[in-house]
Amino acid sequence: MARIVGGIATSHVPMIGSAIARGLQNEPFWKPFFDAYKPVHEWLEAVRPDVAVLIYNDHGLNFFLDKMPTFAVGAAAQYYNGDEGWGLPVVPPFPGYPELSWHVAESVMADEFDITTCQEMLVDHAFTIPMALLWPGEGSRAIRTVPITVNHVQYPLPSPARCYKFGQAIGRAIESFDDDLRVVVMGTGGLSHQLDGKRAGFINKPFDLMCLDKIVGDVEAITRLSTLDLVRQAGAQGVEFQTWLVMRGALTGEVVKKHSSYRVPISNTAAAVIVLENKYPALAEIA
Amino acid sequence: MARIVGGIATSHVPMIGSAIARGLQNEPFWKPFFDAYKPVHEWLEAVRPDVAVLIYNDHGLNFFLDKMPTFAVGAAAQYYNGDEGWGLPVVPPFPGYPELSWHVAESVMADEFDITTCQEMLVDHAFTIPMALLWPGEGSRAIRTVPITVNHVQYPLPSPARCYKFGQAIGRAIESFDDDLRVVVMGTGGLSHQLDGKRAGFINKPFDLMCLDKIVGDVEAITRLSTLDLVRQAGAQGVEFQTWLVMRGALTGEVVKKHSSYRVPISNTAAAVIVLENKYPALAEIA
Amino acid sequence: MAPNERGRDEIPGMIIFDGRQAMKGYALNKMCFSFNSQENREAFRRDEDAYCDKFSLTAEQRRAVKDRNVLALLSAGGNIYYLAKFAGIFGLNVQQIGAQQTGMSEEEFKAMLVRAGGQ
Amino acid sequence: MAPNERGRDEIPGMIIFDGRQAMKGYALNKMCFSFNSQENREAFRRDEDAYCDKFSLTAEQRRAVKDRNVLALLSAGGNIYYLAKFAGIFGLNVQQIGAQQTGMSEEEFKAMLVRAGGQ
Ligand SMILES: [Fe+3]
Ligand SMILES: [Fe+3]
Repeated sequence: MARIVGGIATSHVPMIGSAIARGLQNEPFWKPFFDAYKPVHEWLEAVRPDVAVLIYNDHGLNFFLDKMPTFAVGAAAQYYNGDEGWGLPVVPPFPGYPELSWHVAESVMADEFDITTCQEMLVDHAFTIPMALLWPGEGSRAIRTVPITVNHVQYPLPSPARCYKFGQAIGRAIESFDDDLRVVVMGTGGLSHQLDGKRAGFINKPFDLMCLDKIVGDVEAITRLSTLDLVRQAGAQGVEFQTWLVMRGALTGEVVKKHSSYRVPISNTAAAVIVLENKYPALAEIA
Repeated sequence: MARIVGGIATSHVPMIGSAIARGLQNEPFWKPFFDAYKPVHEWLEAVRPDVAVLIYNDHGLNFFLDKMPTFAVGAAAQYYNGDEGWGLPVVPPFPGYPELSWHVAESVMADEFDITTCQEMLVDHAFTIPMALLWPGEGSRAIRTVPITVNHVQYPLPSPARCYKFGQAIGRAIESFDDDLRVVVMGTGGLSHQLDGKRAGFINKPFDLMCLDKIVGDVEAITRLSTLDLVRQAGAQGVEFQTWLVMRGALTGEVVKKHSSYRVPISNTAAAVIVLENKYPALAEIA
Repeated sequence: MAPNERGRDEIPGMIIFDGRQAMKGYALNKMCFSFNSQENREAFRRDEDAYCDKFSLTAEQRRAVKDRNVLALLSAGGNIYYLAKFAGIFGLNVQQIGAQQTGMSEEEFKAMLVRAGGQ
Repeated sequence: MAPNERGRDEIPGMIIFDGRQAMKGYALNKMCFSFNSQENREAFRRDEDAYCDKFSLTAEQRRAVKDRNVLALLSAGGNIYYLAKFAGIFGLNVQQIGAQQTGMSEEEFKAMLVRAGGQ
């Protein structure tokens, strides 16, 4: 049976992608940021996941307003990156795991989530940058992936509570997959930031720190909020925190925080990363 | 406030479309079939709907497997028909009602249905033929429409129970729309038929007659079934009956059957039409 | 296995188009979906092999396409809704497709449907 | 009004991109979405007016496009995720876009972000 070894959430700011593309990881501005991922690499080496189920929001690469799904599940053998229009270099494709994708699709549909399935899906920076951060270099193509998107472009968006429940359904789906696999669940985006309007540049550090705290042991404090509460508190693009809620929903009730880091600003954004481990007595058994 | 005046479900067999295109309505084979729609026209003249919310399944015109939504809500000002590849003439576009579409989208999302919104949407024969049957000639462009699709192409499909609940959410959505409107809800497809495999040509008249009966006063007898039960009993394409369940869900608990007709075969299909009226004391008030 | 998947292989004479078929048939279905366009139907008619190359069909799919064999197309992962567009190129209607799949003549197939109406 | 719609107009300095904006902005957003392709970005650069014609932009949208005015583009129904692709044509990054919208210099805008981190 598949086991979820834990969850990771990380920001996916495009500027991180260009820093990687230009090899700036050791420049004074960037070094502390990239160093914060070293404990994540160590954790990943310890838990050795076979698959990453990666929840993110598409920023207008794969989806347009003609067909805008609330939740979409990728079901392809390969996921290609594409030109997003503002200069980030296109990276090579990532291997998928269509059998697991279809199992997740079947299972969450049985749980009454009305997903869109995608047998082709271009993955944007919100997928590729977290992959590059967690598995620098070749490593990010040695792990198989299931990309899952949450709509943050066109309102109505799903509520934080619905996102969390979707995560719970994904968790049940993964853990009922027959193959012996170690799965890491990822959420990407956030924390507080706003790109559009006179409110551009909005950041809310106290709210972010509250979220980083509550996501560990009191997630209902956040799922109680409405989408609009999130916009108010975290900025228009701060709603990306919903991908963190999906990730968190996929974990068991109790988790251990293994690592977290918070840094403001990276580009316009409060950047953060967190590693949560499922409290599994079973983890040792599949070691 | 908008009021649902009732619901209509009808088959959408392509051959009906070519009969209309070729003007065969009075030919011996077709006359009884088309005559069965006269009571429907009379009912429509009596209730005078302003809007049709039309639930159907796309047959590979608007959606492909790269982005296959479980439930999609059209939100365009115009809906164009398109070439489906096997010879049905392309008909002129239908006027939409984007304000109502967005209201439905907001409302069903608040009820935890994870829809896909479509600001462009090609409507196929499952939309155009029922429109032509109900409003022959120019009439079908005098009424505004909200097309809503249910996936019947790629499994997992939604269950009959989920479809019925989706209909209930659509009903609540319509009835909470601020404008004074009379709305007819339509479901299109079915009844029993199967196009693919050695089982092609499968028809189950007793099951169809049961459905035509139970949809009026005992819909739970059908929503209890699984999707696979529907396939077994009604054939692979008989699952289109799910669009009838969405329509029925949008009506109030109690309905009156105003008309129904059943005819086998039209092409490979058991063709049927039914008119259900909501038991509204309020109907007279908005007359 | 999710509860909704149980029993899918147990209905005789048909294949449920789920993920297993989808994985097998994507190239074929993508080609057939392209036949919504007149231009593409003509391109196929002009040079069938080149058109199949463009979509990287498997050997099994090419064979089934060449043979216009609906059952073989289905077992190679084809979905009936997209295959209908392929059949449209040859002007085949659903009765003719039904007859081919059931091994009946078109008249026999139609007669079977008429009998079903008289149950 | 559905419960999730309440209060959307009450957050100062921003527009929630819901159906109202979507209805207004479809042509503009469709044009901006097309800028995912290098070829289309070049076509726009070559003949801006012809490119706007192709997507039937409204007069308000054309004005905002001509002025590279992000606030005006937003109020004409533009969605920030698609507008970012338009901004990409001119090599504008999100700080420069932020500075333009808030009426700050780029340095002032960046300093504001740094201050937010020290809260
Ligand atoms: Fe983002
Ligand atoms: Fe149909």
